[in-house]
Amino acid sequence: MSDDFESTAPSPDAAERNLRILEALLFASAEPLSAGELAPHLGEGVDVEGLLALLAERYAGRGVHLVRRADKWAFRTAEDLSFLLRRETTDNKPLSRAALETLSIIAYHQPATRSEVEEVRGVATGKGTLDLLMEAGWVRMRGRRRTPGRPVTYGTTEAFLDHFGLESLADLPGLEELKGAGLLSGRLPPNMQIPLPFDGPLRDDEDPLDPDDIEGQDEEQ
Amino acid sequence: MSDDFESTAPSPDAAERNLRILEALLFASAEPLSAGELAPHLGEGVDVEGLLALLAERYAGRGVHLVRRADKWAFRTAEDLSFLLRRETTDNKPLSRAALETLSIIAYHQPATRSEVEEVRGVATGKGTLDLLMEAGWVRMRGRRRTPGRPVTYGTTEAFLDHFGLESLADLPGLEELKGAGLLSGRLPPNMQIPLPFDGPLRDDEDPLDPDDIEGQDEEQ
Amino acid sequence: MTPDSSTEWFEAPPPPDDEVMYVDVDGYEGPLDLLLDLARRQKVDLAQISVLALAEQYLSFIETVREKRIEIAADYLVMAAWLAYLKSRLMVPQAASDDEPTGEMMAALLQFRLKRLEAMRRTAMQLMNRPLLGQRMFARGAPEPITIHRKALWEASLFDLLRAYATQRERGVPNDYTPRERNVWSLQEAREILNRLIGDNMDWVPLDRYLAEYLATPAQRATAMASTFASSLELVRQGQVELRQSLAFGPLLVRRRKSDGPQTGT
Repeated sequence: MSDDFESTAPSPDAAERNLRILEALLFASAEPLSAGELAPHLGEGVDVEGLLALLAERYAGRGVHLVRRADKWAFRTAEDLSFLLRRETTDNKPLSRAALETLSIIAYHQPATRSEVEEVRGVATGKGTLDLLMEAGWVRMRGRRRTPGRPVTYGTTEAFLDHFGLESLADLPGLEELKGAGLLSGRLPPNMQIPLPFDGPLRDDEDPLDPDDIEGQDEEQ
Repeated sequence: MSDDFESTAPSPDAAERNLRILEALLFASAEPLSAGELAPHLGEGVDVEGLLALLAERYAGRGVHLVRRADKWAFRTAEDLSFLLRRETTDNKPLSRAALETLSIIAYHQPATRSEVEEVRGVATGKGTLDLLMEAGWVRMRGRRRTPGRPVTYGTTEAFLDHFGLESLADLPGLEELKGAGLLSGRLPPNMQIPLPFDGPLRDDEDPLDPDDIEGQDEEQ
Repeated sequence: MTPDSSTEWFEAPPPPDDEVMYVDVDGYEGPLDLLLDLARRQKVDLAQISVLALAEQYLSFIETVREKRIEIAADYLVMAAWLAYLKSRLMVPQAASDDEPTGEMMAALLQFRLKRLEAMRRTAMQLMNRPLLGQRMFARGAPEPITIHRKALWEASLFDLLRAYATQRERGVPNDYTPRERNVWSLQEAREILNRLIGDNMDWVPLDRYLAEYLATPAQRATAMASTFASSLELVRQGQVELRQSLAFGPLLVRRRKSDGPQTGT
């Protein structure tokens, strides 16, 4: 195998070869893939992120784009061609208003507990609504808040970003505006630090989920 | 007549636009699409086949190819990269006692026929056991013994030596060493011998394999 | 924060005439929802609403509902109590020593909650208007799945191999076990032999001498000696023979006993 020659100094050929491999892997997968998942297929010490950025650039004007979803990448049809592809989504039941509001509150206020969601909506949230959002794969249990009762904290998933065409939570519509208006906080805090939605690892005030919690929500992980 | 020129020779922009549309449609479709199915999404009087051929050409060197299946078209991973979509998982399994015994007899008594193996083991050896050893790459068919029935002779491979850390068959311990290692009890008839195994070229009493034998055992060679 | 883009949300209970309130709690998702609807009827930015007017409208709405004996969730009554308190705080001047929240603070909190709920409804709408995957943006329609080839990696050590071979070779050794034929004299046999040998000999004769013929082979010696000795003791007990040994390990002498009884023997 002549791979040894190519690995150290990335020749243009090696870069092309790696781009082809990335193309093939990302095309083949319906789900976004992370640089970490892609790297093993390339040579040693290859700058995967750099190659992905290059590939995204190459596809920028095409009918199919390479898009980023959190730390993962996927090919998706270009947004401007959606008129061609818009499908009659007869089987897609639209989300109920309650579910939609709950999803939105979790997205903008995450990590959020159920009672925090209820506080914003001013009404009790049925267990069914959260279950439905978790089943859709858009909401996940993150951990448990370090407060009395140790309530479960909820957050959004990568599938949420993918479904709504967001690169990251920073792309949530109107985020800056909401932050400026102080509407992302739980309480009325005119001069306190306004939190931003956060879907990273557990925060200081969050504990990991109990083993019992995790059972049955593997799909979402 | 100038109108005709405009309509028949599409502007580069229009062609690019149509290529983008084809790209998106073919990418998103679950099934290969024919020119007829694609045409309605493009402008009037567009040469769909021509565009498809152009698109196929553009993807020719990429990780994904536009391929024709009968009269339909689809994106498919480039043939030479199909290995990317195969995962080899290796399960470590201990060799069964039967396989281990068969292997050891072949190792010491090679070239050995199946019936010779059975004679030493005192029990019939399933075809599966030999297949397994050949699949593992440790045993190969050497030739056919020049005796009635022309039974196949088996021997060990280089991979066998490699796996068991032997430089050659001469490293297989002899009678005295086996005794010394406590693997043989002292109560053995004085005339018992450990044969000298042989994995060199065919012996005088061996014929080459028949052409039919060789088929399907390329991995072992 | 202009509420123009989210009109659909508020069409659910169609805004009726301000004076004639629809009495329909089913159209609302909780008291905050109802309050938001009432606030929107003031047709001003939520920041400009009169909280006092809002509280009054809510309270009169609840009053109407109760007059008509319509079942209403406790939430609505809790909110009504809170708003009644808010109203009193707003109308009665604050006492200096009062450490309860001021009416203005309570009004600001209500405004905040209404604005936040409205904002969340708007963002939910905006999310749904994004190019949704599977509706306006598409993943690969025919993903090419990764096929997994299970390959067994067989494990065996050289030691396993050698032991397997050694065990088999041992097993293969023709293990012809012929148990040594041991000539054991039974006591019965020994007695018969002894009786025959001694016959009617009344002289002292060493026992060995009688047995000389039998003791020729070392294999038989031990058993012959043991059995005849035991038998001789038995014969002595029966009074048929006499034994004599003059010193330890000396020759054991035997003779027929003179007896009156019938003699056994062949």
